[in-house]
Order: sequence, then C-alpha cells, then structure tokens
Amino acid sequence: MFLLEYLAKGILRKSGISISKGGLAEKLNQAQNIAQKLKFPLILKAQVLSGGRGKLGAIKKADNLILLKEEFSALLGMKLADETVNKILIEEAQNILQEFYLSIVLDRVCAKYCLIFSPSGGMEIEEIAEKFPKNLFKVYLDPFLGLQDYQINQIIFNFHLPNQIQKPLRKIILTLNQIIKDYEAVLVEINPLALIKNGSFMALDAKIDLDENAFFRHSELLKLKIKAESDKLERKAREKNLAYVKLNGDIGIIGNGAGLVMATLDAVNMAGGHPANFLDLGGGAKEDLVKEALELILKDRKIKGIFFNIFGGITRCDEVARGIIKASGILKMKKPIVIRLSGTNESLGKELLKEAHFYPVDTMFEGAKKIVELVNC
Amino acid sequence: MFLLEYLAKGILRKSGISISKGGLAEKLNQAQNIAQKLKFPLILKAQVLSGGRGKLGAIKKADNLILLKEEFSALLGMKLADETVNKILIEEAQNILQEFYLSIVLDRVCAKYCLIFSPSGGMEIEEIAEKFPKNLFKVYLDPFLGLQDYQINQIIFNFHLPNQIQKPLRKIILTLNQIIKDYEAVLVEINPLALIKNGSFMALDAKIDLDENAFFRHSELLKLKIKAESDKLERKAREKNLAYVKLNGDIGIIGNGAGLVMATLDAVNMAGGHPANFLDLGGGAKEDLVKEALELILKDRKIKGIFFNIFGGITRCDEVARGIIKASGILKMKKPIVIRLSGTNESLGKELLKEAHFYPVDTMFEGAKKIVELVNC
Amino acid sequence: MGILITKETKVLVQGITGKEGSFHAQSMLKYGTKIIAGVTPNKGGEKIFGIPVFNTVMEACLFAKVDASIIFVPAYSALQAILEALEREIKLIVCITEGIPLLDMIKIKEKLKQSKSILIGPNCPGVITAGESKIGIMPGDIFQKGNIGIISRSGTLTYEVVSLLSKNSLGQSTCVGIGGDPLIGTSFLEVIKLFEKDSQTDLVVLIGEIGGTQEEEAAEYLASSNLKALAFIAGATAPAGKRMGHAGAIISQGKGKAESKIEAFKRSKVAVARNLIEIPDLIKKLTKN
Amino acid sequence: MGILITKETKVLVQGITGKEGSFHAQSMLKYGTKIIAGVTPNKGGEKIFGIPVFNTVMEACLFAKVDASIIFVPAYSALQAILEALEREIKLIVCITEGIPLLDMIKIKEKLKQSKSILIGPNCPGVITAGESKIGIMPGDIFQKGNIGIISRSGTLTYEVVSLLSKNSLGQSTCVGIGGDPLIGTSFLEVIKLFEKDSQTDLVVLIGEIGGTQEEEAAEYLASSNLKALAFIAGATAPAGKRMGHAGAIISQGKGKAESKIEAFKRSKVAVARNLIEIPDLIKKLTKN
Repeated sequence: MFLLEYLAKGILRKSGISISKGGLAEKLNQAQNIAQKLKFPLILKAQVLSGGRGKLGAIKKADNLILLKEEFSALLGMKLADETVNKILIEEAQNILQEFYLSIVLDRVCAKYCLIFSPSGGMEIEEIAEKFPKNLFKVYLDPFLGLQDYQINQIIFNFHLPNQIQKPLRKIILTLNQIIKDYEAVLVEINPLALIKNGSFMALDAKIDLDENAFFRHSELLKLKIKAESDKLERKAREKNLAYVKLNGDIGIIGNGAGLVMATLDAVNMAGGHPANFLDLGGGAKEDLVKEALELILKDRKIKGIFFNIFGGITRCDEVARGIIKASGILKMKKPIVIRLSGTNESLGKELLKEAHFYPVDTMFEGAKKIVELVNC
Repeated sequence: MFLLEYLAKGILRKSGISISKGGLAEKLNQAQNIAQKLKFPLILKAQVLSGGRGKLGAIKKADNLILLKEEFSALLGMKLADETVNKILIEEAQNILQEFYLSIVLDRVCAKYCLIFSPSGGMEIEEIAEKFPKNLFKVYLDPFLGLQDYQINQIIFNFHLPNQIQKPLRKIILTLNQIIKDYEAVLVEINPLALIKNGSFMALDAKIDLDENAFFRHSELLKLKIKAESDKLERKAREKNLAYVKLNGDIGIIGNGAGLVMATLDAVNMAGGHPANFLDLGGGAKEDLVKEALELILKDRKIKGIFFNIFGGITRCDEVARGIIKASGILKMKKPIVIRLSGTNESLGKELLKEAHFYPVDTMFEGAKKIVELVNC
Repeated sequence: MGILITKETKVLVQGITGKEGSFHAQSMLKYGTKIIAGVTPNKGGEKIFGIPVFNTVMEACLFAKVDASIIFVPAYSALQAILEALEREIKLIVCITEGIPLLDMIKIKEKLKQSKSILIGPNCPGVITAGESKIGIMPGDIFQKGNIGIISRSGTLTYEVVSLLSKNSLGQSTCVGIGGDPLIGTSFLEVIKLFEKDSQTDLVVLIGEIGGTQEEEAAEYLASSNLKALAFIAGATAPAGKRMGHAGAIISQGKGKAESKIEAFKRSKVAVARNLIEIPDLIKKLTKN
Repeated sequence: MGILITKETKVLVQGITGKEGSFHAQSMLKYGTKIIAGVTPNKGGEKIFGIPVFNTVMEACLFAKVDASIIFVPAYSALQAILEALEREIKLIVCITEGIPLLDMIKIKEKLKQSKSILIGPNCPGVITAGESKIGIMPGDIFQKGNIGIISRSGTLTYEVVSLLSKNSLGQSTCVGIGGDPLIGTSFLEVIKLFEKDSQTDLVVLIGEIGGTQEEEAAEYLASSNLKALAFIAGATAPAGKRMGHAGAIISQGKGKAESKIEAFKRSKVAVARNLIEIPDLIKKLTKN
C-alpha cells in the first residue's frame, strides 16, 4: 500500500528524519491558516500517488498569500491520471546545496532488500540509472543479518563523501532501515534527500509502500490504511477487505481471483465496453461478502450494469449465489446484471440462482459480450 | 560468567517467571529478619557455583526460627570445593506436583542454541540423560530464525502435556528464549521447573551463564559481573579485566595466554609445587596492567613466591619488563620472583630487566623448578 | 507421467481439520490423491475421513513416509507451517494460504535455498497431474488427461483456461499454479525446466499477469529451449500504479506491463494469445508441426 | 609446501593503521609475507610501509587480487570485518581479534557454511608456513623450515612448543593457531584433513586444552587416518567449573577434562605428551619408523 507524501513524511519525522515545516490543507481557509505560521516562499504539493508531479504541474511555488490562494485554488480538484487532487501539502521552501537519492526497496527477483544511493537526486531513479549509471550504488541486504555498517562504508567511500556529512547520512540510512523493519515496508524512498544550508539533511519528498499482508502484526497501521485511500469507495472496500480499484468506465466488474478479474476487464474492453472498477472477492468469499461487494460497487453512480464472473476453486458457487440472492433487494433496480458461475459447487449455485430468477451465462466471453450489449442499448 | 542462584533468579523474576518468596542473607540477623516476613517451612540454600548442592549438604530446611538459626549458622562459612559459603538464600518451601527440566544452552559443536526439556526434572541433566533418555527432548534453534512455535509444539505434544499447562509452559519457554537474547546468555537453566499446587509453574533453581565478551553491548550487566564474583580478589581482577582464578596453593602464577598459563600450572604441579592462582594477562598487555597484575596476586597472603612466565606474540617483552620494574617497589619484599621472558622484543625486555637487577630464566621448566625450590627452602 | 506428483505421491495435509482444509482434503481424496495423514495441533489422535490426524508434522512423518504436504493454515501461522515441513525435509510443499507477509516469505526463500525441498505457492491453487493426483484446490472435474502442461500465476484464470482446453479435447499433463504473490517459492522458469524433462508434456501454456519480471525471465530461457510454449498475460488494460487484487499484480514505475511481457515472448518466438478464446486454436496449430 | 599459505599468497591487512595492525604488518613484511594492501576506513589513499591503504575491503579487492586477509580490528567491529571479507569471497580469513561475542560468532559460522572461505580464529595467533609466509602475530624467528605440522588452540603455548622443536632441529611445515574461543572458524579436525593431503608434513603436533570436544573429535578421526600425530593437552591440573582465561577453557558439568581428551587420543593410538619437554623426543621416536 503506497502512502501519500504527507503520510510518508509523517513516518520519517516520527523516526527522526528532518522534513520541511508545513501542513496539509483540503480547503483554502486551512491553507491560509497554515501559510500564516510559515515563512514564504512556500511550496504547494498535490497529494496524489502518481509520479512526476513536477512535470504534471502538480507542484507549485508561492511567494506570498495572494499567490498561495491562486495556486491552491488551481491545484484543488485537478485531475491527474486516475486521481483527483483533494489534499495539498504546504511546506516552506528550502535552500538546497545538493540533492541525493536514497531508498531501500524489496527486490522481487532475489527476495532481498536493496539499498540504493545516488549523489544525483531529484530526478526519478530510472532517469538517474539512464543518465548517470555510475552515480548509482546498490547494496543487497542479507535476509537474516540485514544492513551492515561495512555496506554503509561502501556507499560513503565509493562517492568520497566528505567527513562532515558521513555521520548524518549514516544516521539517516540506519533510520530508513529501521522504518523498513518497524513498518514491514516494501519501499522507503527519499528523493530528493537534500543537503541544506547548515550542512544537515532534509527529506524533501518521500515514498513509502507498506506490506498490507503484515498489518496483523501492526495494528497501528490499520488506521493509516484507511487514511491512505483517496477514493471513498476504495476506502470502504478496504474496510471490508475487498480488493477494489476505481476505473473510469460504466460496467461494474466483480470476480474472484486477481488474474480472472484482470482477464475480465481485458475481455470487457475487447468487447467494446468500459469497466467502472476492478473488484476481486479473493479466495473463499462467503455470501455476506458477496452481498457487500455488490452493494459497494452500486454506490458508484456511473455504473450502468454489472458483470459478475466467478470460477470457483476455494470459492464455492453456492455461497456466491446466496450472496447475490441476498443482495437482490437492491439489485431489483433497472440496472442489468450478467452472472457467470463455474467451478466448485457450480450446479448447486446455478440451481439456487435459477430459483431466484437469475439466469447465468456459461463463459466469460459470452458474459462480456452480453453486458456490453445490455449497457449500450 | 556463571551467576549465583539468587542473581539468576533475579533475572527470571524480572522477566516474569515466578520464583519463591525469599531473600539473601550474609549474617544471622539478616536471615532472621527475612524469615519473619515468610511462611515456614523455609529452605536455606548456600550460594555457591558448585553443582550438586543437595548431595553436599548445602541445602537445608527449617520448620521454625530456632531451626533456621541452627541451620544458617551451620551453612555459613562451609567449604565446598574451592568455594566458601558467605551468602545464603532463604526461601519459602513449595508443594510440588511435578518437577520439570528446562534449559536453553549454546551447543559448541554445531554453533547453535539447543532447547532441552524433560518432564523428569530435579536431578542433574546428565542423570536424566542416563536414567530416562526417552524423557529428554532437544530442539536446535536456527541461528537466524531462532526458536519457532512449531518447535514448542513438538515438545508439548511429544510428552502429551495436558491442555492447562501448555499455555503457561509455552510462555516460560518464550521467556527463557528472550532472556538468552536480551542478556546474550550462553546458558539459562531452570531445574527444577516445578508445577505447584494451583497449576502454575515456579522456578525453584536457576543457572545462568553470560557471555562476558558481549558485555560491551550490555552496560547494565557490568555491575552483575562484579557482584557475581564470590572471591574478593577475583572481583578486583574482573574490574581490571584480568583473567584470575583463585586456587589453593602458595605459588603465584602470571602468564600470557590461557594455554600457556594452564601449562605453567601443570608444570609447577609436576615440579612438586602448588599454584596459588591462575592469572592470564591476555594478549598485548601494557606495562600498567602488568604492574597491577603483580599487585593483585600479592594481595593473596598465602603467596610465598611468584612465577612470571611470558612468551610474547602480540604481547611485547619490553612492555612486560617495564611493568615488572614499575612494580619493583612492592616486589622488594622477601618473596622470591622467577621471571621467564621469550618472544616478541625478547632481547629488549631482558636487557631492561637486567638493568633493574632481575635475572630471567630461559624456559618454563627451568622456571617451574626454580620457583618450587625457592618457595620450599 | 507429468511433473512433481503422481498417483503414488503420499500427501500430508497441514490444517486438515479447518474449514478449508477439510473441504479440500475430501475433494482431493475424491480425485484419488493418496492423503495419508493430517496435522492440527491439539487434534492428534482424531480421524477425519478415515485419515489419522497428528499434532505435529514430526509425529505425522514418524507415522509414515510423506512425499508432499499441502498447507491450509491461516496467513499468520503459514511461516510456522512451512518451516515445520522444511524441517522434516518434505520434498514438495504446496502452500494454498493467501496473505503471507513478505518478510515471512523472505525468510522462507532463504531457508529454501539451504534445503532440497520445493515450495509451490503461496497464494496458489496447487498442483494437479490430470487423472492421477491433485494437491490443491482446483475443481478436479474440469481436468482431462493429456499432453498440455500449464504454469499459472493466477488460480481462477487457470480454471478458465483448463475448462477451455478440456472442452476442446486438449488434455493436460500437469498443471502448476505457482501463485500470484510478489515472492513465491517456485517461479515460471523453474517449472519450465521441470516440464522440459517430461516426456508426456508436448506444450506448456504460461498464464502470466502484470507485475514483476518472471515472465520476461521465462521468455529469455525459452528462446533457446526445445519446449513448445504458448503465453497469455492478464492485465493488458489495467491502469499503472494500482495493485490489482494482490500485491503481485502491479505496474509500478513503468515496469511489469503486459506489453513488455508480451514483447519478451515474441522476441523469443513464443506464441502469445491476446484473448483466452484463441488458446485452443493456437495450441492445435503449434502441436500440428 | 605446507598448507593454507605459501610465499605467493597475497595478503590484505584489515585494521592496518591501528597499533597492533601496523606493528604486526611490519613484522609480517619482515618475514617475507606478500602484503599487498591494507584497510582502515577514512585512511584510504594513505600508505604505510609502502603499502596502499583503502577505506573498504571492496576497494582493496578492486585494486588487486587478494588471497587472504588478516584482521586486527577491535572485538566490537570484528563481525563487520569478517562479513566484509566474506562478501568479497576472500579464500582465507585470519582473525586475530580476541573477545568476539558468541552471538557474533554464531552468525559468522552460519555465513561460513554458505561460503567457500576458510576462517582461522578468532582469538588466535594466525598461520605461518615456515620460511615462506606468516599471516599472524607469532614471533617469526622461532620457526624453522621442516616437516612438522602444528595445530594449536593456544597462542603462547604454540610458541613454547615451536621454540622447543626448533632448538631440537625439528623444523616445521605449517603452524595453524585455530584459536581458543568456544566457537571458532576452523576446528582441529578440519586442519588435520588439510595436513593429510600435504606431502611436506610428516607428523602433526596437536596442542589442545580443556573445554569442548574438538580434541575428542580429532582423536576419533585420527584412529583411521595415516597421518602421524602427537597430542598435548594443557590444563590437566585446572579446577572444574572455572573458566581458565578465556571462554573456551572450562571443565563444566564434568565435560572437557584433560583426562577424557588424553584417553580419546590413546584409544585412537595417538601418542600423548604429558609434559611439553617430552615432545621433541617423542617426535624423534615417532618419525624414525
């Protein structure tokens, strides 16, 4: 789960890494209150997960209150890829002597964490890798021993970093490593890690990706989980442990298994339709969850129809059928639903559906075609 | 470093394991004060490191104050192997339903910790191994992953332990494991681990062995280190980081390197002498440490002569010579000293000694013979 | 023959008395799988469907030789279950459990390196050798004995493909669901190497999805392999930066896109199906030569 | 030839600018050891005795091929120094440092299992092949080239024995101080196996002491080996339950006694010297046949 910049910076600050003075605003008057406590010039940063905000115009500078008002109003409500800006971080601008890149990230290929450092920060890591490959230093952390002092030495001496920044940099690296452990993070990135006037470091941007599977060991992170979701429905889905992703179309999609749901999106797209969401029930969904999933996607007002696609393995078709029937009250609206049920307990599930006057289709392709027809007529 | 029972039990209690109510007495009036706050019958336990105290008569029971006085006076000052009893632990006696054995110990052969459990506690582990080999269960801890829940399950189900003791036992095992980690202990043993009336456990005896090399990471343990030494000179030696062991003879032995000092003891014994101590300067001793070592062993009044045996590798003979010369003030007593210097900077060291009118011998055997002659004449 | 498991494979079920464990144990028995023991702490001595239950894997392994274990325990105790099976050196460990923390998987991957065991999963439907043995949760009746091998990151998508194949009389040898998590015990490439040596398998269908670089790795290897293969990648229309369902399926920082995977297969001259429906025809074409 | 090191062995000194490191680096150079680089963080670029100093082992290994490293750092950073050398896959690592915590050694032992490197020590005098190269702290002038191999848990006791041998014209091939700690990188047995293959070594002197079971292990192996050996055990008169100098030498719970070790050697028909002075004569007797 990726955290928005202000949440990631909150974790850094709590762990002892300096960040700019500032505050989060969702409304103009909040922004003005925050600005009055800070020194101009200020930086306004749209809180969205999309990368390259600078290039997309989602980061602005304001030299006074008037400009602040102008820029804030321009940013609020801005659309960036799939996201809408509704939170803006306002911070004091900093004098930067040098920008560094620093991150610890889980490398899926070798199943080890990798510490990445570069004295050429401020641009995205891919850009550094391409433009200054020699300015990128990686050390892999032993799965059991973790980060070792000698590895930090390798970084420090590889770039001949001057004495007075060795100690503060070492401390920040150790702190990052501690955050990885304490929060079971998959990624902690500071970019740029800025050397500011007085010879000390400040994290000017931060990215943290947490492992949601580990939240049962970190009850304190559950709150963060809810907060992290910018979309209301996505937030609701998280509360119910459904994997929901909002998309821009009008056909609601529910299925079991990420692969199947993705393939369903692909199939609906190929049939000429536009999915409104991705919703994966996960494995072994019970009838109540099925009902809640249906209720959830119907809250998206843009939806004109629903395609329910199940191939049961650990999920049982009868449970799914019962859930759909339970939800039939709210379904008895004008919106069409296409159901496809295969796999474990298929015949029982189909029977139940037929008793309740739902008539399932036999294949995903059939279903995709049918829902597109129904929605477009 | 082995801890006396009362110190080991202090660590257990601090970690949440129950022990009997009681207190430590060095004098009779302390013992009486302690007894007044406790319920008779009481157990009196001599605080020495030697094993098999029960069989040696170093553990007594008292049913009333009169008997307490009697038994306490009998125990105090008692000699057990190389130790003299000067601390006695007084505790309430317990009703025991069953005695278990539980320990975690570092296995030198495989460089892993080993958890050992037996439902036949109360006797020494060697005796259990001999008499009830099937009642001994060992699990080895992965060096990096440490103790795992499934390993505790293996113990619990191997002995078909009833449900109501599974949970408390699991907790005690996990606590023991935590003590091993927190204190960097080489051994933590509870024997017997007694199941008492109300179905809960109590540690009736405890043995803890700490890794002194790790004390730099555990500054809080340094106090314990001093406290743990029963002999005053051994305590002093510890403060100065000298490896000193008190023995029963009259020839003071100083050397560098445990093997060499042990071989020196063996040589003096073979020559008919009786070493008063083992004192290893360690590697690379400087002149001040040499002087302090000499001062230290001279505090043992039984000493009739000193054999100083050095073969320098990392230790330099000139440093040793300078130390001896520095200490020559206190050495100018009637007690003879025999010095043997070989190895790194040998000629320089010998020259310095000769200038100060010390005349070193050439070999360990020569030296051993000479000191025995001098002391016995 | 197929790979990994046969009629004779002796199977242990860890978590056999739980809701999922018992349901699927029964289904596996029905398929013909030789389940010889189950494990649930504190249920030792009981029987379920005639199968003896033990408190620990150690006890079960003392009772009988175990070739493979299938794990149905909850995510928070999966690390324990896998370590317990590894300690007894069980050759094949299939972990169905979903939602295992990455940190636990890092530990497991490191211990796997030091062992001779193979872990399939977690978060996977398991392994089935059609008509012989099923160590997994897939609906057995959709499978047909034949010569097509299947390797898949997705459970339900596998069933979709298998039922398509069976309807087109394209039987299967072994189907391996490797699991959709970012860290898994056995990758595409490792299973491909097993299929290479299997005389019963004529062609392998690879069902991949967005995220990671496993498919690219497999593609590179297949360029110089004699194994016939056909690939399908789910998630061509998924948006970037969003996790699709589980942690594995995500296009992040421009990496893990369906297009890059499809390109990799094409570079290696591996056929790619753009639509599931094309799969049976493509297979027929490929196996004709 | 001897074992482990020759004239050609290229040596790195970790901690070369420290008091001990520089003193012994100079002494090794004098003996003829090929020291090609040293490491001390923040001293990179300097030179000491004409040897270039680097900040990290990585930099040193990029500068030149390193065959062996000798470590002089303090106990609290010895874990780092050994891991750093292991990372660069240096074949022979000699650790002089005394007082390394057992927990650190547990970690090191486990990493050693996964590597091809050999660690000698810690808390040891190092390795010397007489007349060729010294990677250690032993006084070089007491050694004489010859055919006696030496393995010892004790530093100073080794010098004692070596000087006795040299005075009796019994030259040495290689002398390995394995260190006196409870957990060490390489045991008696492992060094014995190296000597077995060395054509230059006619007989090996084993210098053991109380504590542990290494000597017993070695004795058992020697029962069926063709290697001639002679053993000496220090601490016959040491009391039980007391640590003699360092953590390794202790008779605890009746185990680790000198007598049990001596008995083990006798059972394996390995000659045992009760007194150091007997050693030269015993060797002459044993090598006559």
